[in-house]
Amino acid sequence: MIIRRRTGAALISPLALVLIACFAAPIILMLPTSFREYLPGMGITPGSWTIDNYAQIILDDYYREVVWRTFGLGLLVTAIALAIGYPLALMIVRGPERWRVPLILLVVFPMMLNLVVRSFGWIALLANRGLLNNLLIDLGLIDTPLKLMFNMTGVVIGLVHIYLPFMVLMLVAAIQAVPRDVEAAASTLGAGRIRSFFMVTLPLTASGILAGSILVFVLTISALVTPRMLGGATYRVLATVIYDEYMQLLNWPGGAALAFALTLAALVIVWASGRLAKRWGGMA
Amino acid sequence: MTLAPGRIVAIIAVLVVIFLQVPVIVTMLAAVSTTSYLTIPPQGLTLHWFAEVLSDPEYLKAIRLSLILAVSSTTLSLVLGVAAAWAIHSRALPGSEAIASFLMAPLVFPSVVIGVALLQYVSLLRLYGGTGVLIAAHVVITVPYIVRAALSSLGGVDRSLEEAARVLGATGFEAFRLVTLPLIRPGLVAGALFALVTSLDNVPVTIFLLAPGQQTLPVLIFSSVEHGVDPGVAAISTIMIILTGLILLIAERRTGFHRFV
Amino acid sequence: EELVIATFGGSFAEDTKTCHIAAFEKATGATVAMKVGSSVQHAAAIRAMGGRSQFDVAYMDDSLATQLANEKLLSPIDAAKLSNAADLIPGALTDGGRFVVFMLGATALAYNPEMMPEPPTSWSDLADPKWAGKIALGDITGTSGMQFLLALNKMHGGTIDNVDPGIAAAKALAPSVVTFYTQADQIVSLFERGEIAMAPWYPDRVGSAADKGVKVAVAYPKEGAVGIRPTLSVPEGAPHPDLAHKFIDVVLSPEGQACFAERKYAGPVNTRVELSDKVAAIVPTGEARDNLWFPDPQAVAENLPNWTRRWQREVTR
Amino acid sequence: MAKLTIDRLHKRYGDSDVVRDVSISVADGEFVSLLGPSGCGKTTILRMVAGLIEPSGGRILADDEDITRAPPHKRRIGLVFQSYALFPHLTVAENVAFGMKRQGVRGAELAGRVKEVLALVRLDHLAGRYPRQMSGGQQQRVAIARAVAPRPRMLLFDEPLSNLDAQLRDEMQIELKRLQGRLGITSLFVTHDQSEALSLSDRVCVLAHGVIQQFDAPEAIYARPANGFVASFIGRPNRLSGQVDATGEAGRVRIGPALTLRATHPQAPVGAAAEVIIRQEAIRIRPASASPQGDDDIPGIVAFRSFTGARVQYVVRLAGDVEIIAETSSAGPEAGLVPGAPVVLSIDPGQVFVMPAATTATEGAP
Amino acid sequence: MAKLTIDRLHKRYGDSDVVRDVSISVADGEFVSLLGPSGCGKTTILRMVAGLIEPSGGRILADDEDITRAPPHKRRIGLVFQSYALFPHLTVAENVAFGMKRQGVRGAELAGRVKEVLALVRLDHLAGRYPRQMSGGQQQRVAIARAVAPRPRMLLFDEPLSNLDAQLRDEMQIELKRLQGRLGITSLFVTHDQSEALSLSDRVCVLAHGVIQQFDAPEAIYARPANGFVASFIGRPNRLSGQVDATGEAGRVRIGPALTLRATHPQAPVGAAAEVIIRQEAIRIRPASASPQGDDDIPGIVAFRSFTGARVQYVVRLAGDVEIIAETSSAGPEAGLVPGAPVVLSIDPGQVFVMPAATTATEGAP
Ligand SMILES: Nc1ncnc2c1ncn2[C@@H]1O[C@H](COP(=O)(O)OP(=O)(O)OP(=O)(O)O)[C@@H](O)[C@H]1O
Ligand SMILES: Nc1ncnc2c1ncn2[C@@H]1O[C@H](COP(=O)(O)OP(=O)(O)OP(=O)(O)O)[C@@H](O)[C@H]1O
Ligand SMILES: [Mg+2]
Ligand SMILES: [Mg+2]
Repeated sequence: MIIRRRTGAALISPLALVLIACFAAPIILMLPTSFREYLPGMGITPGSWTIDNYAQIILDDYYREVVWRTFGLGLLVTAIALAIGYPLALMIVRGPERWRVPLILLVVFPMMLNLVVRSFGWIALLANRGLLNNLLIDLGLIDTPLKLMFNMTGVVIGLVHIYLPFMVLMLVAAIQAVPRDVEAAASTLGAGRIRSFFMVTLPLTASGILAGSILVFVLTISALVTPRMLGGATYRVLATVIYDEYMQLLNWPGGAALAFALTLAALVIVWASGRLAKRWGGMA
Repeated sequence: MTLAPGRIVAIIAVLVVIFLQVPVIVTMLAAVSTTSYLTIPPQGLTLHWFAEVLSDPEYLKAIRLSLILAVSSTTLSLVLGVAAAWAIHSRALPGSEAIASFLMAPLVFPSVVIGVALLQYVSLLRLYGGTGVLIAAHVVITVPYIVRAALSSLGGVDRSLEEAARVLGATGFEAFRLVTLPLIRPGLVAGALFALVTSLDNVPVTIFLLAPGQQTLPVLIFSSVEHGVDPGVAAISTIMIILTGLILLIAERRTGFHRFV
Repeated sequence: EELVIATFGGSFAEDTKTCHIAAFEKATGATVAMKVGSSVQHAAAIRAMGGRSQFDVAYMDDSLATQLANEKLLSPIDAAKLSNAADLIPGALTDGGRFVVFMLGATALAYNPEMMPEPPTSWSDLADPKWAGKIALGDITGTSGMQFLLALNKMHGGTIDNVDPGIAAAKALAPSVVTFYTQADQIVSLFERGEIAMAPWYPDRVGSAADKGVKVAVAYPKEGAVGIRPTLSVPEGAPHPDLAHKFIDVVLSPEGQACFAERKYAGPVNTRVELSDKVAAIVPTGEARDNLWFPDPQAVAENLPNWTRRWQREVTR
Repeated sequence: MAKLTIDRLHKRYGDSDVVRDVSISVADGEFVSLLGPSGCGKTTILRMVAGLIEPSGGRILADDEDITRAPPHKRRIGLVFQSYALFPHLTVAENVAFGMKRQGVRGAELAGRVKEVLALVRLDHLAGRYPRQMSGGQQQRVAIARAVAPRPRMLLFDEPLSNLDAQLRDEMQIELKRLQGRLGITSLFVTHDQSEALSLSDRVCVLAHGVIQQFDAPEAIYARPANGFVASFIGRPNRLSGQVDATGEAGRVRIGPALTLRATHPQAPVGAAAEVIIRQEAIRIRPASASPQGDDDIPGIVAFRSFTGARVQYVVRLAGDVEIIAETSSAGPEAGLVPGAPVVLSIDPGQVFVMPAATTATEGAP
Repeated sequence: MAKLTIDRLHKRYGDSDVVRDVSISVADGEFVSLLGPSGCGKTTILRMVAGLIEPSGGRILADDEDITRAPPHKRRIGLVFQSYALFPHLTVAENVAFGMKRQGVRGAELAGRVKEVLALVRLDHLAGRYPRQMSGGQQQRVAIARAVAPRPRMLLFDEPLSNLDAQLRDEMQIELKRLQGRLGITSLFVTHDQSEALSLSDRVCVLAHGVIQQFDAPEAIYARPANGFVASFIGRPNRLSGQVDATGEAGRVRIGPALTLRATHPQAPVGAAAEVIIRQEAIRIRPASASPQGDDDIPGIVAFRSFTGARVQYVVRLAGDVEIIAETSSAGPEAGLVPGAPVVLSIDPGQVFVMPAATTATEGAP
């Protein structure tokens, strides 16, 4: 009753129009392309239709590997960001008052670092002769440099660094919403600090965890620049494969098919995890 | 006192904050190197690169366009996104859930493909690139953050507050503006931050839609690294970070967003 | 009037301004707007604009240009409008062609002169166990990677239709490779930190990097470097085709070529250009130029997806 | 200021009817209370009148103008929310000023009226505070001030005094009543506290399960409950099960094997199972020794004593282990009885309500 | 189960002392209430005992074991929160089971005890619901059940019945008292409802501004208030300003120009300005015509009548325009007086509390 259906439609339609005109329409124009055949050197063959572009995603074991790797990477980065972001968020909300603003600023700062420049920073730090390896070798902790760059490790470090602030800010909001008295209640009922964290705080922040995780997951599986720069040629993910198909090979039909498949899969995962988390948080 | 995070949490938090700062520090160090290529640790100490960048009209132009794009698309996204989020939140429409999840699509869809598709589309419409198209494209890629942030902060606002305003004689819009909006503002700050960062960092969509002669900062950096980077890019990043820090401090003073972010 | 050129970024754009645009603007009174990007981005954009190009002139690799030419997205170059056409080296402009080669580059061997006082002489030096773990290769998504694969292939007796020997040789090299670089500047930092001794790379980039103080030099392998022919073209539907031809003519002029060679270490395609010694040591001239091998762009365009697929599956997996 | 007519108002959620054809008319300047167990639809009715919930049926008229579909901000009706619903980002004064500003009141007049209304609820010294800096009782008073300030033509109160302590509550009741009398604002008042409802209201409307049970003056409700529900809901009742032995003026009802009570006009036929409702305050208790036993005196033993300040409650065990609660003034001579003491009870037969067994559920839907 | 000793407990926030050197000792199995105006420090004391706030000074002993610094989960003290603090992600049964599970109770025993405790608070039929699906009163009962279930050695209640309606509240009071008696759990009970405090407690501790005013048995508190604050806080007082005319057994106090009251043992010297506190229920009201006037009868006129069900309140105007409130049973013959009727009041001089003018602030810190 607070707003009527007509008002609701009026409110949502500007955004809907923008999205339909500037996102849905161009993307739908691409949809037929994904069912076309691509002849290298000659271009997209007009007239003929095929589902090969989609079929190969499932049939070709290289694509399958990339798909699994991408989603695995998404899960891994999300899990790490959550695992190390939660304590930080907890510290921001529950730590000493005077730390709050500095901590938040320190979380936000790195977001402003240009992606490309940031990647160079990581290369300087993590390469075989980078600062870290040099330090470890000088300290005599290792003999041969650790391979931290141009492989999964590099990509994970880079992506966690980029998306951690997103996760932390979402978690801060969620933890803030947990009533202190509810945690206090757990402790008067005999739950120690750790137990009351796992039995009360964590479930009560489920929706925040979910929101942050979805965001990080979605951003990770569609990340392009960082995997390209820090993963090198040997660690390809869907976004880089799509980029290569589109840009290097001009194989738009194949690239478009991959893009649609990726989006569909991601949305399904997002939707499903939402249901799961709701159940966990007792909100079903 | 009893629920203060334990020592381990504090230690992890400090390590994580350090981890977050490492590339920032590296970049800042690289920006003062006297060498004409990026290197860490810096050799020598100079502010030459800052002067260089700040006197380079290309960079200034790119920064200007980037800021225009970021600010205008974030503002537009805020207006459109908050209105839509309000409608979704009020459940005034059928299928609100579906609409909300559809809004995530621009985040997942590979941005290169969005860029190419948009270019194809505007060419069909004979519009070509340019600031207007760029702003629209940036709205598309930033609005999901705003909608998410707005939806989650709206969820925390007591409905009866808006009702109270209505009963006190406020129209629906007044009630929103005077009561709901101030209450979700801190959440919107976080959403706007995400949007700004996304706009300021975007290459794949932007690069296809720039009109000839137009340049944004990330595209400029991206295309210059293909042909050799100098510490200038580090200098420009340092400038952006410091600028952001100042803006955030002011925003914090004005809205106290840290209480809610 | 405003001529739109889709060119490359960074110092390339700077040098284009100095060497070509200034002269062009002075000669015609028109202005030039640049759209910077990489070959692939320009190619994708031209494809996306589908014959309604907003670019007048596009800079692209020859294989991409060949591909787009096949798709009729580039319009034919009218040699009659180019006063310098006659002075060009053979192969730069074919009759009725849809693009013109404006410089010669190459994939040669870049090396660290401090680590290797003796310059490398052959592609096979990369396989020397002495340098295992100290070499980098380009990924196939970049020109140098693709060309190196073809060079290896040729050295091991393969043909453009059969790259099995090349793939096998690359696969054998893979374990000693620090990284398959995807961005030219990854290589700069690798050389700069002394992480690698040697990598297939472009002489012009080596020249620029060395100028900045990076410890790197170039050597032409005795098997012959692989030639790169960046092209200029006028996309279909370009708004100012005549001005575009005028611009191309400026780029091909002896002054334009010399200026670009001196600044950018671009191998000139105009036979009337005289080079300084410093530049001549880096760009493919004389014997090195004669030794250059140019794979057939048509064949490359047709086979690249296949090679990429095999490379990704067999070499870098 | 205005007459309110609620005409066959109905609200259904899914397939449950929460308010069923309720008709209430409130005269200009009248003060009417809605009384009923939790979940009986009180809040729902108020919210429909305020325009926050759309009725499923029926009409709402203010001064004969049909406002059933009018948007809330056009109704000029004040509402004090059960949960206060104060604006957390505004100070107390800004909260109070909110409604007046919407009416275009500005400057000195605004400041003056804010001050005046805050003085009314004793909060003028806290005008600059934010709601979160105030105790529950203080917040509740701000909510009242905010609703009253714009001088609406009608005021709806949803349990506005529930979080105040006894003294403040008494004071606020008197203030509210004075205010309402002075401004003559038609008022609809929801409370779960009967004595509040009875003392404040011109008329009381007792609801159960969304249906009006009785709508009458307070003393009529108390003295002549229309049905078992009202009888057992108003006052502090003893509820016993029994069987009717005789009807009419000299009715009798048997409770347990060994106890029979007189009850005028039982509402159930002879032999029927009945619910017997006797208010604690309708029972007089005396020490067994004190005075001669009358005909109707019922002997018993004090089982439990409870002191509540002004009153003392006794749980008295009667014949057949029937337990009944009686109360008396703590100032009187009967205040000092100890458990185990033999006592006699006398009960006015007119205050013994006998109803058929099924009609007296007191809890609404859970 | 355990003895609780609070020894010179102190809490300061910044530069305000919220609890000042409070010492309370609660015997094993005793039921003690904390009573006092809003903001006087009641919740703060409970939270310190539970271990949720660190005291600034003083000690807390459970059975002579010093628990001042023990973490809350080691104290075995149950707390019913003012705000319920139910676990929103757990069902009612899971909420109740939480504490028992921490003690290692499992399986059938757990289920049985959950059921038993829920039956106690009349919620066994809602075991599977989530807190948000329940009304305020139901949530409050879950909070009680959850605190009671693990059988702690002590129970702390922070206004546990404030959201229940009269009948449920009465029932729950009786249940709580029974439970506490049966299990013998030492209890500390905070309430703003005096009659609740007086009827439930073995002893009552009246606080103001963080300082104990009186700690005594309920009837002692009521009958012999230690100071003006207690006198005016307990019961429903009339508060008048006057001047002491005579002291001692035959004390007299003058109120306004034309009225003098008898008051045994005024606590102020002759001639001093005094606050005069007279409870409403200590005043007997009769129609002026009804009976012969006695010496101490005070004539007046009914100015206002208010019916609250069991009681009727009268505002009576006395000589010199002094207004005084008197109440009487609605069943008695004095219930029907109308405004304007001449009446006489008689007041027991022992119930007229006369205190020096300054000591009787009733509000705590705002
Ligand atoms: N949105 C809804 N959907 C379904 N049922 C509802 C809804 N809102 C209220 N109800 C039901 O309507 C009934 C009346 O609710 P209402 O809030 O009017 O009760 P109330 O009389 O104000 O009770 P209380 O004294 O507890 O405030 C309740 O049984 C409630 O469960
Ligand atoms: N964190 C705090 N900082 C400063 N003052 C506080 C803080 N917490 C409580 N107070 C003050 O301490 C005093 C006692 O608060 P407490 O909650 O104990 O009151 P209370 O007696 O429980 O009141 P109520 O009946 O309203 O619940 C109040 O005046 C309050 O303003
Ligand atoms: Mg209600
Ligand atoms: Mg309290």
